Amino acid sequence: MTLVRKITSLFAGAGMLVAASGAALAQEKTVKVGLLSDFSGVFAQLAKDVEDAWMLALEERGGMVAGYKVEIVKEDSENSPQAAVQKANKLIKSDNVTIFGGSISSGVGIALAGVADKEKTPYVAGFSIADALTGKFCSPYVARTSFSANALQAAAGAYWAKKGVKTAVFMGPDYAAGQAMLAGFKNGFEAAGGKVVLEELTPFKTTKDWGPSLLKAQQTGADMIYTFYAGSEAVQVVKQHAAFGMQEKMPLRGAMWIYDEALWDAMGGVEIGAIHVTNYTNALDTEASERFEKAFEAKYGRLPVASNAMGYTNAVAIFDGLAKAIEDNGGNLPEDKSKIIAALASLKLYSDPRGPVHFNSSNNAMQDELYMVQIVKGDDGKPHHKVIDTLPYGEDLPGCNMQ
Amino acid sequence: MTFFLFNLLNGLQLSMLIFLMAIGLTVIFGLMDILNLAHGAFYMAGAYFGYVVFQATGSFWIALAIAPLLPLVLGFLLQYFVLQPLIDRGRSAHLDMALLTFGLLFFTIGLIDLVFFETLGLTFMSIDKPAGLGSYVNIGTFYPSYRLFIIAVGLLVALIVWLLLERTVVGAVVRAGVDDREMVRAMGVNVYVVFASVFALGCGLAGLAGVIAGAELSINITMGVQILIPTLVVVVLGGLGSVKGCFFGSLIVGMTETLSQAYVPALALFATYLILAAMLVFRPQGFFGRTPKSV
Amino acid sequence: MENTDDDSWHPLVEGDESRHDPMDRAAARDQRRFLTIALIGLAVLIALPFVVGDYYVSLFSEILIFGILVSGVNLLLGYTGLVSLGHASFMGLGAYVTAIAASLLGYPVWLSMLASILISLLIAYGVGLLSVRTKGVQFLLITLAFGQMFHAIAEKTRFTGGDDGMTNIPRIDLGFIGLDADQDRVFYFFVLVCFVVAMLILRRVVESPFGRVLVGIRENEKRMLAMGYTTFPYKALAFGISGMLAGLAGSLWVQHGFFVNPHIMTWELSGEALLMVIIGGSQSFFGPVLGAAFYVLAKDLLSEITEAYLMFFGLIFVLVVAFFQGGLAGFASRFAERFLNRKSDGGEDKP
Amino acid sequence: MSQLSVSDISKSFGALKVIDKFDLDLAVGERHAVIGPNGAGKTTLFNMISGWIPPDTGRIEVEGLDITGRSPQAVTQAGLARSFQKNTLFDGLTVAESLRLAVQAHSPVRFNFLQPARKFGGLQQRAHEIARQMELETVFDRDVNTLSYGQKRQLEVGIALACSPKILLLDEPAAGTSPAERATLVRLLTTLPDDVTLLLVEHDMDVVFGVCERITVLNYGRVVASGTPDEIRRDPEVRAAYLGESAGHAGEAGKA
Repeated sequence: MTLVRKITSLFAGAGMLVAASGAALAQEKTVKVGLLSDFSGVFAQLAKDVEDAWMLALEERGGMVAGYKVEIVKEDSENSPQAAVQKANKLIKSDNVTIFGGSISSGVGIALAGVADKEKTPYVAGFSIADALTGKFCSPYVARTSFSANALQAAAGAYWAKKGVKTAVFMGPDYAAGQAMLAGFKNGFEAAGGKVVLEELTPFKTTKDWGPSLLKAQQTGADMIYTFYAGSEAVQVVKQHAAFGMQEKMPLRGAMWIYDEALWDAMGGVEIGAIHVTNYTNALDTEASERFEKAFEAKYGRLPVASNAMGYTNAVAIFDGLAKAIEDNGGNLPEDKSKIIAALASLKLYSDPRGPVHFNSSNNAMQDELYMVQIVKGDDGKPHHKVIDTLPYGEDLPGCNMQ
Repeated sequence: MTFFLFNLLNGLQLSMLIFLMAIGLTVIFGLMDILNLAHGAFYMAGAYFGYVVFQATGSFWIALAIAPLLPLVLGFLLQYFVLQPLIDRGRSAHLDMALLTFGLLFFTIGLIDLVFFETLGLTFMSIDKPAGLGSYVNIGTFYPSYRLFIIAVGLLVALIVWLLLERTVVGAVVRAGVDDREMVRAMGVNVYVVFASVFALGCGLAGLAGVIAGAELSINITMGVQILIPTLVVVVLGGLGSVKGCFFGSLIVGMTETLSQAYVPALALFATYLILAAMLVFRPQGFFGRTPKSV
Repeated sequence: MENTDDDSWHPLVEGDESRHDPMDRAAARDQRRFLTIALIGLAVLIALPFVVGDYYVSLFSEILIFGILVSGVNLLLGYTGLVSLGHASFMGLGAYVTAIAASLLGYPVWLSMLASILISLLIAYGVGLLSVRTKGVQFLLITLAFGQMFHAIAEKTRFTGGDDGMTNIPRIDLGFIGLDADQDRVFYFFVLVCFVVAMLILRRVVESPFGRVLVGIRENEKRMLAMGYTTFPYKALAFGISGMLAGLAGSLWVQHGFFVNPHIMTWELSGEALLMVIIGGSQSFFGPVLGAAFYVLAKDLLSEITEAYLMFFGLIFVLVVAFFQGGLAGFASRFAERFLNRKSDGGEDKP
Repeated sequence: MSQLSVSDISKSFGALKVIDKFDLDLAVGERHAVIGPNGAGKTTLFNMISGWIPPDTGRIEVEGLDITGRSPQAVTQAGLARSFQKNTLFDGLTVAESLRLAVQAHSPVRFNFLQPARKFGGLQQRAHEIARQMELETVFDRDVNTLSYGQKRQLEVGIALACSPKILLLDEPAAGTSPAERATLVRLLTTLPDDVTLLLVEHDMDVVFGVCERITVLNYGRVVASGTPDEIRRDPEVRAAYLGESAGHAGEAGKA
């Protein structure tokens, strides 16, 4: 199937003449949507989660938006900006997608924002949380359905300071996202009276041993360690933190990635009592989240996790944004594709599983709902999430200057 | 002061893990002139197979005992049936074998990705530490007992390798071969079996390192490449083919990585490479390498 | 020892310096062969964008860019016998210089490109001076070490966005001939021009007395020393030229994707460049380009089927190293010879 | 002034004294052989003179120019070229290419990297001359690895000769050759240009006595005797130390 598509697209240039004459014959109107995500590499699991959620959202809409049949074209950005740019070009130029989304990595997200702006094709980031994406690199063709690094971590920082935590060590990978998370946490934590006593950034992807960093953290005698690690790095930090016997003395806190459900097995069982901040958990009991949970479980036979919810909102925003743009344009896709992003950004997603979320019109960035979650032992003896608090969304960093 | 001592322990732990990898690589190079870049693949094979055995039996110790056998056997087959025949057919051992095993590393990574992730849907795996080693001991501060175990295994392997090489007939053959490859042929030993066995043992040790690391770190697709680079650095620092150099090279790399991370984090990314580059510029044969024979 | 009709070869005939030397039949034959392949290849490359779809135009731009990179890598690997695992860092260097000069400092892109070429030549030459004192495995590792250090610097540099990198980098301004390089077909032809120029320069280099010295070093460096060659500066300059081509490729790459970040400097890309060279054929001038084309196109096809395409490349690579040392180019030339020999009883060629 | 002057050089590897206070003076055009049993230090001596191993003490001069401790390439550029006991050739190249490289090493165009080498026809002609001189004309365009062993030995000498040396050091050129190949070799060596000084290490007495006018005998790193072939043949110490059985045989060969 796909091979046939490749080969026909190889000769699309020559084929265009033929296609033009035959175009009038097409009865059904279709709109192509690109799902470009990190299906291989360290974020492969997250990308799969996003894809599952997309398919659910599409199914709920009967595969249609505003009279157009939706065709999803899936591509792998390999957790590499280079590959992402190449695949985005393919989606835009070979597959002629109207809009694309789903990305995970922040680096990929920023690269894609550049392509979207250049090619004037809408792009909706699903998981790429770099502040710059809706700051310095914002564009009328770019929107984001995830929180920004600063907003999440500033909110979490403020929360912990107010809870009486006076000193904290920040640990994270030494690359853009880690630095952004550190800055965000520090903003919120120190504004609310806390003090970051050690900023420990470890070489990204090359660190094999967190022992030196954990020892350094111990030296400070801080009240807690706040971290931003994901995937295999998260597994190793959590395991080593426990192995150094620090769980009692200096608890490890962070955002959802550090205690991601997908990592629990690899951690050799997650620590009961661990607390982290998130924008979704299947322990939420709002009407919208219950509905999403049931629908997801019916389709996949398991409970959704945060990355599923992120992917779901991403897909809903794209599909409903498309529908709105088509309806506003009298039943046809608008020529000017920035109108799609404008339509999307005007959506009010009051019944999103994550809570009542909406876009900030000045930079097309979603303003999220945030929850503090604790891992508890459920009645079945297995670990579960429990919402222990809700907290106000922090602020996106300024820097967007959209013309 | 204790901070420094515990950092030394951490450094020693990392050194020993790297040593388990590097010792095989350097002896293989010394004896057969093969730079086995697929060594990282054997490390992965040990870790992934260890995970499978662990899942099946629930025992760390059984995994530790059985899993290294897979890379051991694969290593023997690879050397005996693929690499050696190619060398005999006139392929330059030095360059072609490095390239070939490099391809093999890519192949293994792809294969593992296909089987474990694309087919089985497993991304992050880990082997549970055995009871007794899963916790920490109080030696001034809490220190993970498993790290002490790694240090012990590393030192033990170093001792065994040393005894094997210095005190056994096979060891004498291998030592002679590292010094002068032609001499082994002249000794009337079945060189190919010796070669393949040494190759296999090296791969088995890499697999052992994989299982051990699988319980301390996490088992994932990038682990092989991640460990390969410091291992290569060790082998070059110590001098290609030098066992003593390998041991001290491991200490240098492990300590550099640990101490730079503890004291000068800004340099952590560079430190090892700086040492490597400086050494190659000023002493290309390594700290314990023989000075290249004249001409 | 048959005579071809146009070369009236005899040892006693005086060398005629205005033409190519009549005695040097191998060089003449090689030159004919080069021109034939080059002209056919060029015709195909010019016709291509009129036949294939938009996406493939941009994919072929990529092939040409990688073609420049791997031809440079092959100057070391195939001609000099040195395996470098650090060339991605020179590509990255070229990319960053163009990005910084054009995007941050606002210089015109053509000037930024020149800067990329010069700076990567100089830095690669410097790295070469330090690296070529070693050979074999040590050389492989020292180039890796330098590459990793460059990568670390790129990661740590804040004004280039660290790991995020830089985006919205402009392409060359071709307004003076009324063209817009933002259109992919136009940009493709610009890349093609750069590619042709790079290949012509490289051809000159490998054909020159200097190039012959490199081959001698590959075959037997000890003998070269005994002949009186100080081989060190030759190798360092070869490294410099090779790094310069990588820099040019990087400068084009950043314009192609409007984007650069430190991932372009990872040693994995250096490794992929080696894959391309070996699969294409390191013993042949155009082999690496063929390898780049194969790699990019096959990856594009394979990635439709599985994300684990590395497995296939690993396997192909192993087979080529083990059994088909000539690579794709060796295959093609053997095929062509059989075909030509059947038509006319021509002399045998050495690949 | 002598062409090559070696004075008082010594070399030890560890406790082993390989060369002990060796002296040698070669006049222009002299044909000189160094003989001695295996392990006498001949190859070490050669490696020192040609720059591959620095001597511990002593001094080596080419036409009065001190080359002690200089690199092999510098020594060759000073006019002293050597061949190797074990074939050290370019297996992947043709005879023509090999010889041309040697010629080019002593031409100012060697670092030219932007003009095609074929423009410099002189290199090719000189290479061909050498090939003719070494009787390699018929295999001029053949790959080196397709040559017979004897032809490879001829090429060994040819490459050294193509460096246009004032002094030619040949390290056992006849090693491993057949009697017929040896005869060819003797013929070629006797026709070397008169102004080329020749220093030869050789086991085969047919070659030594056939080519050389002076002989130095080395044993355990020390000069045992030095003189004309006749003197050497008669020298009782040499007979005892080295020539032994083969003395008579060599003597006959010398007369033949």
